[in-house]
Amino acid sequence: MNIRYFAWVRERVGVEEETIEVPGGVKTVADLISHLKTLDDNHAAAFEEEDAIRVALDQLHVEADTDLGDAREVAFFPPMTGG
Amino acid sequence: MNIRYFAWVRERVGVEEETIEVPGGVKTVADLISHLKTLDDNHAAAFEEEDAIRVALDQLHVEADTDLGDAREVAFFPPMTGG
Amino acid sequence: MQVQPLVRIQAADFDVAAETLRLTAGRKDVGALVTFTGLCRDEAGTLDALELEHYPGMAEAELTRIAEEATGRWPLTGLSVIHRFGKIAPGENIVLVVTASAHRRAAFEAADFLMDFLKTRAPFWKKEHLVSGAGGAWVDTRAGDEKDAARWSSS
Amino acid sequence: MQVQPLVRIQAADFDVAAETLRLTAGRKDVGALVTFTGLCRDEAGTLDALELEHYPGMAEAELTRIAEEATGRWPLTGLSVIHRFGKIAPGENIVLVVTASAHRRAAFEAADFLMDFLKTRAPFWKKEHLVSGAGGAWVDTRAGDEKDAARWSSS
Repeated sequence: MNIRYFAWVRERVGVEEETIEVPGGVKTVADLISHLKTLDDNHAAAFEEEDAIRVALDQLHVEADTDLGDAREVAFFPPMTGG
Repeated sequence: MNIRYFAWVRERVGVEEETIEVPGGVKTVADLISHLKTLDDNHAAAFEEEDAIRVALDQLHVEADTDLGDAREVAFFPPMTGG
Repeated sequence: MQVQPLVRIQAADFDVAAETLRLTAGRKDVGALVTFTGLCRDEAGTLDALELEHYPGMAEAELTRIAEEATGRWPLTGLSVIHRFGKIAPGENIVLVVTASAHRRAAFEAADFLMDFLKTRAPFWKKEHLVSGAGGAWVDTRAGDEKDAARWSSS
Repeated sequence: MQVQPLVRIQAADFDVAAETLRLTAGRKDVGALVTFTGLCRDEAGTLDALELEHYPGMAEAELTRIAEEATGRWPLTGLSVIHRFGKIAPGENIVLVVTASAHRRAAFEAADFLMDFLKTRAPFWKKEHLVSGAGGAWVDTRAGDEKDAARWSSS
């Protein structure tokens, strides 16, 4: 699965994009976040303030309890500040 | 007193502007309208739909019961349709 | 610190870009700029032109009163109102309002407020000249206009 | 008959007059045109530039979704949204929304709605670069933004 990071989430993780193997037990966005936090200190730091993280599944905003389904791309980022 | 007319009020009265002597008993805008209606058929026709007429005293919107006071200019016109 | 609004009544067309630049050039305190342009419409294809009559003197005075009410109510960095008079063909500009502020809500609300009050209080009247040459009618007030203006007294 | 909005994400500045003309030229059905321009502010004089990061692909898609929601809700004759990315200096443009309609309420409300949802849903993030050269911070969300967007679900 392709994972993308933006803004300070990207800075904390240290990469813009990565492809990871999703373990069998990971069904929802929240499951994926829990898994990512175990990868290393950078990921753990990026997802420390979990409530501040927004998620898009195949470029659509979703909530943490959303099933990953067949999504090819998941993106994590802080609340938006455009405009 | 200087009287000005605009839009269809002007067209019905037949003049843009006129100066009239205000009789002693005329105190308010409504009194003035009653007086103007007696001048001729054109004035009577202009003020027939009295509720549709708006009034400005020295270029300030006022209601019919407003005292004429020392006003130098009274204007009569239909509801505004600018913008 | 309240800004002095620019109010102009003119027969000539206006340049929205120039009026916008007037409120933003060389500044770093404008975060939001709203322009409202009112144009002459003619969906039916029967209109030759609108003729805009106004009350010289009072038109400027009343627009200034409305504009100053807006600069008093919202923290604006600039406000301009330009209203044309005379014959205006379909597709042409009639009125321009530009509001500038640090914040978007103030810019939006002030422009909206200004148009609502301009419609009901500024001494302008529209007469239609028809393509057929028939004597056109004076445009009637829209029932919604008074209601739009009334929105601002409850807030 | 719903219009197809124009959505662009670009590094370059935009030309408000050209974008306005795109929605009005040769038409007689536009009675009201509203533009909203969001600019980079720096009252304190400490900001060198804002850096706008975006999510390519999703930024276009999300702005198109918001714009289509607006054209579905209001009877618009045209709608354009342009959002810049990259480094933007104080005083420069960041975002443009243009709405055109027969009636002013639709044009105002659609532009207002679009900005509220753009702020809370379009995937853009601002980072400050300071004049001092010190590492700037990511701009925080404004508490009022979520409230502004929530206004539209009750109506």
